[in-house]
Amino acid sequence: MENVKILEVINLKKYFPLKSASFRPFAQRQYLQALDGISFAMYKNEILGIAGESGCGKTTTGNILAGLYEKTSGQVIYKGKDISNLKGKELKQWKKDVQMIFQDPFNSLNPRFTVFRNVVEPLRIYGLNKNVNEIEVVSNALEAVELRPAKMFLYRFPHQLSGGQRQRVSLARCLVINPKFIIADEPVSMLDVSIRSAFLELLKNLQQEEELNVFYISHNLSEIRYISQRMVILYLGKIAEIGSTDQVIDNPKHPYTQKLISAVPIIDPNRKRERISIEGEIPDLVNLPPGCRFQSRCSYAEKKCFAIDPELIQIEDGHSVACHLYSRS
Amino acid sequence: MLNSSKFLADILNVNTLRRMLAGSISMLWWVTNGIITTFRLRELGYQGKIGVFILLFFIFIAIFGKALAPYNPKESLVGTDGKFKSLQTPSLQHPLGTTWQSRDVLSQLLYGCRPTLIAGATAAFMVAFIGVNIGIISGYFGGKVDMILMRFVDIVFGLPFLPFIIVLVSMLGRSQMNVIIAIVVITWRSVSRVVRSQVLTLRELPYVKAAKVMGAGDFRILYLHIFPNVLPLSVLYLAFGFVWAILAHADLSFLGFADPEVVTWGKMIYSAWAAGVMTTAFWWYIPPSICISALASAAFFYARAFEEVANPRLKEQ
Amino acid sequence: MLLEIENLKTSYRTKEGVVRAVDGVSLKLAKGKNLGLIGESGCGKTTIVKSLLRILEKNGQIIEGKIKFENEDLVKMDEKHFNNILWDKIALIPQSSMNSLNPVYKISSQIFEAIKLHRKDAKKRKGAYLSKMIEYFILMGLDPKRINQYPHQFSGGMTQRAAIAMAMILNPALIIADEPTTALDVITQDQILKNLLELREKFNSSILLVTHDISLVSETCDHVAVMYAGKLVEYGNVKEIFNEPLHPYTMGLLNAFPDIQTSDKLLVSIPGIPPNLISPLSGCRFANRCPFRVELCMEEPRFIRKSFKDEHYVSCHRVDEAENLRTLAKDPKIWKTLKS
Amino acid sequence: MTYRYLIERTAMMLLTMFALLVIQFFMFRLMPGDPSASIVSGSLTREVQLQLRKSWELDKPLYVQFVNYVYKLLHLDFGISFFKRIPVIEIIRYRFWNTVIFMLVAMIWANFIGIVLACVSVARRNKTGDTALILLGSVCRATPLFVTGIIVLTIFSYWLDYFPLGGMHAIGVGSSTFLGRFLNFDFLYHAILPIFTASLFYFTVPFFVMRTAMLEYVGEDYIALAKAKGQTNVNILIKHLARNALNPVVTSAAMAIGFAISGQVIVEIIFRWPGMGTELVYSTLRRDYPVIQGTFFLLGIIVIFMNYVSDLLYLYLDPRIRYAKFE
Repeated sequence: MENVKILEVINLKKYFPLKSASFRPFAQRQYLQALDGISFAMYKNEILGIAGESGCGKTTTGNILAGLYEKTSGQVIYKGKDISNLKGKELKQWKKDVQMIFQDPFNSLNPRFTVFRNVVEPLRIYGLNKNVNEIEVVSNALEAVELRPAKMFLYRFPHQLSGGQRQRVSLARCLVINPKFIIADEPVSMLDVSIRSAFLELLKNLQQEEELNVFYISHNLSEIRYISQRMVILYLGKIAEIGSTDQVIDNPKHPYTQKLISAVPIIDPNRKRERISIEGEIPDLVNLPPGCRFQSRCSYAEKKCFAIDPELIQIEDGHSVACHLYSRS
Repeated sequence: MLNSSKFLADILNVNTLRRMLAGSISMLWWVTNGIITTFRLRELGYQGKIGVFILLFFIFIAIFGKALAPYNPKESLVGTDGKFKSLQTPSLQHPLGTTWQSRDVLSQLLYGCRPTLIAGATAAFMVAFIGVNIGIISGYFGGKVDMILMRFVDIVFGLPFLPFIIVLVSMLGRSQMNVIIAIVVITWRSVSRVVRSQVLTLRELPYVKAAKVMGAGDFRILYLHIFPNVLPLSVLYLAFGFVWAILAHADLSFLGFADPEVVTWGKMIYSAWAAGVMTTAFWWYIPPSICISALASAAFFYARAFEEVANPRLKEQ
Repeated sequence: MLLEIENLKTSYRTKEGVVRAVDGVSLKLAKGKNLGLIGESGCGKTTIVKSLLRILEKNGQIIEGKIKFENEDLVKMDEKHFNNILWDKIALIPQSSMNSLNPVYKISSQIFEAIKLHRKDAKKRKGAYLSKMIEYFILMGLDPKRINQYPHQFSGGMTQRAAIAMAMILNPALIIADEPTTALDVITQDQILKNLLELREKFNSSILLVTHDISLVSETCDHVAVMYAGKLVEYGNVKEIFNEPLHPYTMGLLNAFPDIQTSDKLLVSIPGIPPNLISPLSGCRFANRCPFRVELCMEEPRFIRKSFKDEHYVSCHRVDEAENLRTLAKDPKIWKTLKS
Repeated sequence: MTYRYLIERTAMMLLTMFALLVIQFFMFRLMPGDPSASIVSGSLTREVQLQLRKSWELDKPLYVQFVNYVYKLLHLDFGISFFKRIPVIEIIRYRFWNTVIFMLVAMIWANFIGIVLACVSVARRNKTGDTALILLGSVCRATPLFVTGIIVLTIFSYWLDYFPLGGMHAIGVGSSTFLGRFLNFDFLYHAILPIFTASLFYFTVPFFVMRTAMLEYVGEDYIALAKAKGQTNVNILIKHLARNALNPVVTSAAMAIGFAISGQVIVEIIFRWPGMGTELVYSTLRRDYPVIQGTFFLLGIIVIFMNYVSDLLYLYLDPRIRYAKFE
């Protein structure tokens, strides 16, 4: 895959202000540090997976890219410009280029609109439906997501469809204005296991045919391994490890990634998996201790880890990790 | 996530107002649709059907009341023997007897229906229009807008309901329109709070977020995506508004603050009470009392039946 | 035999008609053993749990069948006796513990409510039970200081641990875990299952694990029962079901499950949508989604015992060709060429 | 977390009271028909009118009037009644407590009935008991209070003559001490009928809100878990269902108090109860502005204070607000 950078995220931060519990009017405002400076790049025509436990900031990143949240600081560079100071036509173009699928199939479609009305909405927002036959465009989009025959689904309501079909309609709603980016926020986690791979297959093929870039968010590592070429492991708003899927899963470097992979249950009862035990709860995101965020739960933690926050260091081609075990000093 | 200049520009541009009106017309359509569907919906139960049937009956009287009335309600009738027919018991000539000022009770009753219904309907619709729109805007935009609007609602909640209407009407003058305005100015407050709390949950749903990601404008999302899903609740509170308006109107006319020329049920009961004929002329104040409570109960039944349709969770129990 | 369900039939009355959620299911669970009940949405596994504990919704009703617990039929049992057994001998770990704990009461008072119902001396020996509660909290990896807090002050993982502590507090013989870790992250799920198994070892109680996640069952249970559309399609011990699945649906499920350790496993997807339980098709209910369907499948398959070694039951007409069906089922293309 | 909410809510209450003051000030000043119009009638000569206007300080700029107005209000000086020529506070002080005590007793009693009937109606879901209660509730809610008042008065006073026609005391009975007025049988004897009528109207708000809330919570998971614990149905209904349904009842108190205050005015008129309601209505008819302002302001204060109390009650009832959410 030619590694032409299509999107770059530099030192992205997102702090949510908290109502200060104490009433002192000038009390230093407490912040929930959801994202604390993450940087990564997305290459052309690739599915980038983001994995991590709930509360690690993966959905926040997705929401910032999709424009739902405004970032506190850092940059998101698309076509050489930071998306937050795009104006007018360029902003509209960026809004058209990025679309999003959501986790909850029951609420990701407007219950009062038919499938047709849901899918045609983006066209009507951008006025693209003027000189084109809406029915035809929507039917093609439905056929593209394997909802065949399209006319059978056009005038049905979301509550008449199964979970899998609804997620496909959401995907069709994204494809109808042929975007460059699709942000998928755990699209299959609420679907039955037996029909998940069909949706993942569909997403993979569409990504190849339409030359899309998919930003795949999930807490299920096996899913990420199945669908994405490169992946990022997030822990409490910071990147723990980044690299190609095989590199990260076959020989994980960061202690947290090792723990994450060892905790995934195996389907074959004959093969035993050695469980790395881990103690303690995820620390509170408001007043975080200095140094590495995994220090309270890491068995290799040493003096340095409690003081300095490790940066991302490249340890092999395309595979970098943020842990003092590998820092050169 | 909101800068006030963009918000103000948005709220004043023409297609927002167009959408606001479209929203309200769809609210009206829902009411008429609601009345029609209650006959088709089997499971709406007898409550809904009784409510709608009585409502239609009163609408019929409001329209044809004047034509049906045998006498002029304000004219004191003189009997064949030249004497005023005051306080006559119900007879063939006067099915509901006559009042102390020897006016026919039945025609007063028929005349009284229209002003009450008009007052109730217009007040209910204006209450729903103001309440729902304030609820939606403050629920959706949140932040400063929400804080300002909700503090304003808290202040309006601080005003005593009927005393405020009494003072306002006595200040503005006792015409029928002023009575409606006084009722509307204070009744919208409960609707806005209820609608706002539902919009707060709807705003977090994925299909609203998807619309935002698609680049839809705030007011397009508000009136195309959020408003239709708030409609059942707003129609429910439209019905409640109708009940509150009718009760307030009746109270005002009972206390003597309503339009003196207009004959209303409240005034009939007041004059009976003032004349102190409680134990004797029951035919004078009982029928208007039954009419008021029947009309208000009908609207209330319709609202309760509609609530079950609007709130699926109630249906299964 | 701790628990025996014989030909249980439970259905729900809805506007559209009668939904036969559980249509003749028989299960056995020996004392001290764990049974995994696997099935996807709409297969009736939760309905079995609700029928067992009599917490069916208003429109749900047990039509037929017996649920024998320690040789007493729970269905016919009178209310008072049944309430004594509940939580004392059979306890439930709910799916989403966040909304299964009453938000207005402290965690300790909710646990104590269970104790008061079943232990006459609860009031007198309050101190002893309180220390027992603290002991279970520590066992489940919870900070005992949190015992007097409210459910909304707990994270997802913590409420689930509190729910398990509540379930185990009276050392019940049978623990029913209805999708205990679905809403949790992988690491928390791993810890909770480890704690649950330790506690189970300590009191030799058996677990009925109801879930859609096969990998959980293969790591915690001895026997597995696979359900589809209200019927039991396969029952046997864990190793046998994994190594030699006999029913096409079980094969499909096993091949649809991504495996973290092997990157090149081709994932299968079962086409079609779950069946409508109001008027299910006659014969095998998996027929319309099964790639190996034959004319014979139109008749109702009997639930027959295949291998005598260790009680391996299946209900499929093409059981004898299971050997080559298994190899065929591994290739996703076979599932795509479905005759509609 | 709790005292932060407390301080915020108290500040909000004071702000609302101030807002009531502002609204009331402007409402009376800017309304058509200058407030002193009724006294300064056209027939008086020009300079007498000017002199009177000066004595009512109507000639000073608005903000000066406002500052004086607030200053006087803080000293409970509502000015002199146009009609009775005595300071308004004299009229109102006596009536204020009559209204407050009456409302308090009626509200507490009505909420108690409403909650009990809601439990009964949910316990007997879809049986005759439930539908009967709904019918009763709907009719009571829909009938204007003066109709119920008249009917109750006619039956119990005129025909059966069990209770007095109205008023708060038999003639001649009175007592100097503040509490003495209320804590005697004569007061009770006079108060039963009006309180019964008022509670017939007030109980419907808590009744319907609680019933709907309980029906919604029946499907919640913690109810199923309570049943699984072997809890009896009665305990589930009271300890779990009713207890949780109290939250929405208290949050809907703001609306209920709005109705209660209107009902208060009507009941006082019907039963000739010497409260602020009657004073407001009669002074409005007589266009006696200072008295209207006084009664309106104090009725507003009662409403604002009762909203404040119901919010604090909600704080007590729902732990989710009392304790901040922390991991």
